[in-house]
Amino acid sequence: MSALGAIFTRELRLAFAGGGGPAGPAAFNLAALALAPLAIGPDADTLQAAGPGVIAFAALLATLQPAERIFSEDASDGTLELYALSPVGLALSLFMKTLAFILAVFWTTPLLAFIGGLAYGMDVGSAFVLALGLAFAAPGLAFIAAFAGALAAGLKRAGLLIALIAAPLQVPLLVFAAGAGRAAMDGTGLEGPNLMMALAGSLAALALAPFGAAAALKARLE
Amino acid sequence: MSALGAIFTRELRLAFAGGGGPAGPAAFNLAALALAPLAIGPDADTLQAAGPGVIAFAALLATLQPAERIFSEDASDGTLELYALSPVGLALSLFMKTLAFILAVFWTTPLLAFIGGLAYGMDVGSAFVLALGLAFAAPGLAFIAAFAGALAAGLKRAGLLIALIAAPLQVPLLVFAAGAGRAAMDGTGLEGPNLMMALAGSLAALALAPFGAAAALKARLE
Amino acid sequence: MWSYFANPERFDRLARALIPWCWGVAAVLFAVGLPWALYFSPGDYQQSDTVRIMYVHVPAAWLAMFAYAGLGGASFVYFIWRHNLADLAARAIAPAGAVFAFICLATGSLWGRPMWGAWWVWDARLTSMLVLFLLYLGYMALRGAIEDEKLSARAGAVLAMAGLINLPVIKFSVDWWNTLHQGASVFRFDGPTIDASQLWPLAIMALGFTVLYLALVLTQMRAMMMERRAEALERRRERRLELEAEL
Amino acid sequence: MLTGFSLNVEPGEALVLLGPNGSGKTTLLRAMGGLVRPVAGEISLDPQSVAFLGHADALKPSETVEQSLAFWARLYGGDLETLDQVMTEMALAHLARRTCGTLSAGQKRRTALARIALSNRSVWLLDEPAAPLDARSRERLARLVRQHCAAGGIVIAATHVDLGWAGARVEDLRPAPTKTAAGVG
Amino acid sequence: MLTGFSLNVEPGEALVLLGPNGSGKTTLLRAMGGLVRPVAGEISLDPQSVAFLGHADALKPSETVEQSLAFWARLYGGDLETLDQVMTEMALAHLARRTCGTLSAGQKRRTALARIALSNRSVWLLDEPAAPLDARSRERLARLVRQHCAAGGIVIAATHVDLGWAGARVEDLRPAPTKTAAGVG
Ligand code: HEM
Ligand SMILES: Nc1ncnc2c1ncn2[C@@H]1O[C@H](COP(=O)(O)OP(=O)(O)OP(=O)(O)O)[C@@H](O)[C@H]1O
Ligand SMILES: Nc1ncnc2c1ncn2[C@@H]1O[C@H](COP(=O)(O)OP(=O)(O)OP(=O)(O)O)[C@@H](O)[C@H]1O
Ligand SMILES: [Mg+2]
Ligand SMILES: [Mg+2]
Repeated sequence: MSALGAIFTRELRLAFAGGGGPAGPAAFNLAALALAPLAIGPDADTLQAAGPGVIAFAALLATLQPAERIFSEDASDGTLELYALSPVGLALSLFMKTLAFILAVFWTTPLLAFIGGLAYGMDVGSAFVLALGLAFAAPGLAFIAAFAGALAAGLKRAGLLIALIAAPLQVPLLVFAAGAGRAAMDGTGLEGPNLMMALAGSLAALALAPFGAAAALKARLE
Repeated sequence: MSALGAIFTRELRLAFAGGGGPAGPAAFNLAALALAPLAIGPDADTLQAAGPGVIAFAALLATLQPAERIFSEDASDGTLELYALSPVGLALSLFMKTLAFILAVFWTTPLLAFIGGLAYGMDVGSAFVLALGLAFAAPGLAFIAAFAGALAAGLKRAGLLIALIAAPLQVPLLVFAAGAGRAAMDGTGLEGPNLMMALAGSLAALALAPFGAAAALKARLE
Repeated sequence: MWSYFANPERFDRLARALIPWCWGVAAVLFAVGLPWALYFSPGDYQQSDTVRIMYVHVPAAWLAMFAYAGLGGASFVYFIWRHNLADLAARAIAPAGAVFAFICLATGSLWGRPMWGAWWVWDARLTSMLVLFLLYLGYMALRGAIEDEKLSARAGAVLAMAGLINLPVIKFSVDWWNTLHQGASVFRFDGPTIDASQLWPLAIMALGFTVLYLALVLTQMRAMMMERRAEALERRRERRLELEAEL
Repeated sequence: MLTGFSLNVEPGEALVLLGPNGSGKTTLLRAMGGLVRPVAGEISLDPQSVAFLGHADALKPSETVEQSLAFWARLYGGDLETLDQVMTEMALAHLARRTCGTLSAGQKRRTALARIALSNRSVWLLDEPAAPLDARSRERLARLVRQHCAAGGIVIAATHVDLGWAGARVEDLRPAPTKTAAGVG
Repeated sequence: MLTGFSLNVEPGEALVLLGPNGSGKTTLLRAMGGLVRPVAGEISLDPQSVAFLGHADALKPSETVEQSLAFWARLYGGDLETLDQVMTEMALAHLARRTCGTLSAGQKRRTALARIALSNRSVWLLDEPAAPLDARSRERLARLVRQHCAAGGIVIAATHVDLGWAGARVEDLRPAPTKTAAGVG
């Protein structure tokens, strides 16, 4: 097994063993989906109209929650130094780590979006489009959250900093994912472009965020 | 100055110096308010109908964010032991600490609710009622979050645990605060009872949560 | 050129010379521009006197965006060349930019009430300005949260540059978002074609805001430099006391 | 963990706990402070007479050395008049206005020890008090302990390094297969 | 912080850094590992030849001792064949399947040292390697260091406790008012 593979499998194992895998964020996502109607009120039309937005918003919030932990532990327990001095280097190590983390933790997001869509009164087709949109957007959202997590690693109130830093950067992905679901629901025929844009945004985040994260953490080491 | 006063002023100082006072949660609250319409879409009617709910929900989320930090730092750096062995004892120390923290951090919540209400298209009167509802509910929401924070202090994924523990307990406060705003907006005349219930719930949380938190942290020490 | 001004001494001399001028020129420009804009310029035939908000609102909007470009640029310079002055500039620019963004939001919302009957509309332009304001807040929060100065500078630079990349993206995506929803009551601003009688005061106000911005940033930078020097003195005092304790 | 152990400490006594890694020193000290319940056995020591120093220093990065010491002294009913004197004794006077986040490992430990000295408590429980300290600071600690014992106090410290406490009783913990009963009075 | 300092270490040499608290040992070690940029001066040492042990042990509470050691050995290109042998040398064999979160302070440090021994790097930078170790574990560490130096490796350690490394060079850091230039080769 290559060094990259070793990092990947180890971080996968740590994400499941130490953090419980997808259980935490999924539960948070579910809680957000359950609370929102209580806040918004029981009116069915309002709920349906707000549905795709609320679901995409809940998914975004769920990516913010674990972001604090991704790197702050490594920063405080000295693991970061070990990765930085390893032959693989910091940037690649963190890329593999983040990839493993996201795979372990966020594979439930589209599932929850589909179920949530049905619960909020969307038809099966639109709920599926929404779920697809979030399947495309979730990795990007999570990578941006990880970037913010790298910037805030080990700081006080890291959770808040992360939200504040990541939210503006996540806006486009949020807009497109929710837009795809809403377009399908309203029959405007614009779900295709929205899905494409979500995918493109996600790929861009995937390509750029690890370097940002590595730069931020390297700054911390120096 | 009494010992209790000393704890209060110290924790106030720490909340402002180390954590930036209300800046973090306020910014988070603002970000949540700004992102939700991006997800929900620009339709003015939907936004207005969902407004009070989204605003109360954003306030709730803002109380969850710092909850993790309230005690986990004290747990890991040994401060908890010192408070436990002090003449004041753990429960009272934590009560003062939480009070100081909430005062330092959450005084902006009603302000943001008012501004948010206007931004979501509520009239000035209803926005004011909503802000009043959150002024009543916020201390209770924050105390419940602090209790959850105590239970999760120092654990992995504490943020998620907190959300899961606190969210169900916070539901009544959320419903009444949002309900007051919605009642004022819809002219149902039910804002009075809703406000009273929010206040009552908040006071109950204020009376009960500190003991729960102290018990949880004491269990952790042993 | 960078290394020429990167010398703190030289910059300090330059700044000390410039700062009074900046404040003075800004004061003169406002003394001319404000009465002209708020009193002497004609009201609009559609918007009557509310149009006067424009003379504050539009320059503030421009400067908020201009300042973010400055923040990103200074951060880039710091990140590549590690000139401390660039970091100082970035730290000084952020609050100024945030204030301009806030002024733009506040005046826009005051203007929106009479014009659209709502304090706020979730329109592309407004939302992107709000996101810009959030970027400023995030930057300042991050800087404030990191105690170590060098660390804070580097992390802040990374964030500011990331936000820079995202700035046009926000614009585009929000355009997308708008055009996607025909059903929405999207506000269309077919504003008054600007007439010379309005253009002049607007130009003067914009210039005034720009010079004010310069004055704010330079003053702030000098203040921070002096703070740094005071800290260095404190360190030296500490060392002396420590050596004395050793003896 | 720790079994077959009985301990009786008299006022004025300093006790050094030795023992190999994993022999249960940390666990014992925490039990004596009432911070963990002993698995078996009993501990007769009022937690209100204890000043405890664990592995962690309990310093807040944003607080200055002086602020931190003054706060804990006030909370524990210590004598604020002696603050300056204790800071000088622990060579902290020149760091009084530094925030704790910027201190080196040994400087942090010295601050934590000054807090103990200002606590006005009779029983000091110290877990590895000297590990990051240099020779001079260890002397300072030894002087502090000597003064405390001379005033009738009790000091119990777990350590692997030589503390250089003349006259201290040494207790070596080694696992043995009987019941725990630690009493301090 | 640290000024007027020049250092040259030959292969096969063990160097012990002494110096009062706050004299800059931690800072110097981190600079040698390329983990901080020196304020002034230069360091000629390839980070890819360094194995670093800081104040923290870099252990994950949920990982077992064996999993952790195996992972880092693989990442650093160490010899997995010697894993069992190194664990025995550091008295970790009986803890191999314990999760790191349940270890005592000294047991954690031993695990971190075993990781260094398995790293296949020639320069070992150790910050306070022995503070929480008991006497036997210190001997084990000294043996490890002796073997490494005999094989042409370099060991640089900052410490306040006596490491008992026979034949090691000792360098005392004390502030002096000139420029830094540390070269290791
Ligand atoms: C809170 C609400 C508002 C915000 C955040 C806002 C934001 C902005 C921004 C960012 C610009 C600069 C655009 C650019 O130069 O590219 C701008 C320009 C402008 N705004 Fe607003 N605006 C708001 C409300 C209004 C209202 C209510 C009006 C009038 C009905 C208005 C009229 C204008 C005009 C005339 C310009 C100049 C356009 C030009 O460059 O030709 N704004 N605003
Ligand atoms: N949660 C746990 N589960 C299982 N064993 C534990 C747990 N916590 C501690 N131990 C074990 O209990 C024993 C005593 O631990 P303790 O920390 O008290 O030792 P110590 O004497 O302080 O050692 P050191 O000198 O290394 O600090 C050790 O063998 C340790 O591995
Ligand atoms: N962020 C900082 N700001 C100001 N001074 C600092 C900062 N970090 C460290 N120092 C100071 O730099 C000096 C060197 O610190 P360093 O941690 O390298 O010392 P050390 O030799 O490792 O000490 P110890 O033996 O106590 O671990 C100390 O005086 C410390 O207070
Ligand atoms: Mg121990
Ligand atoms: Mg050190």
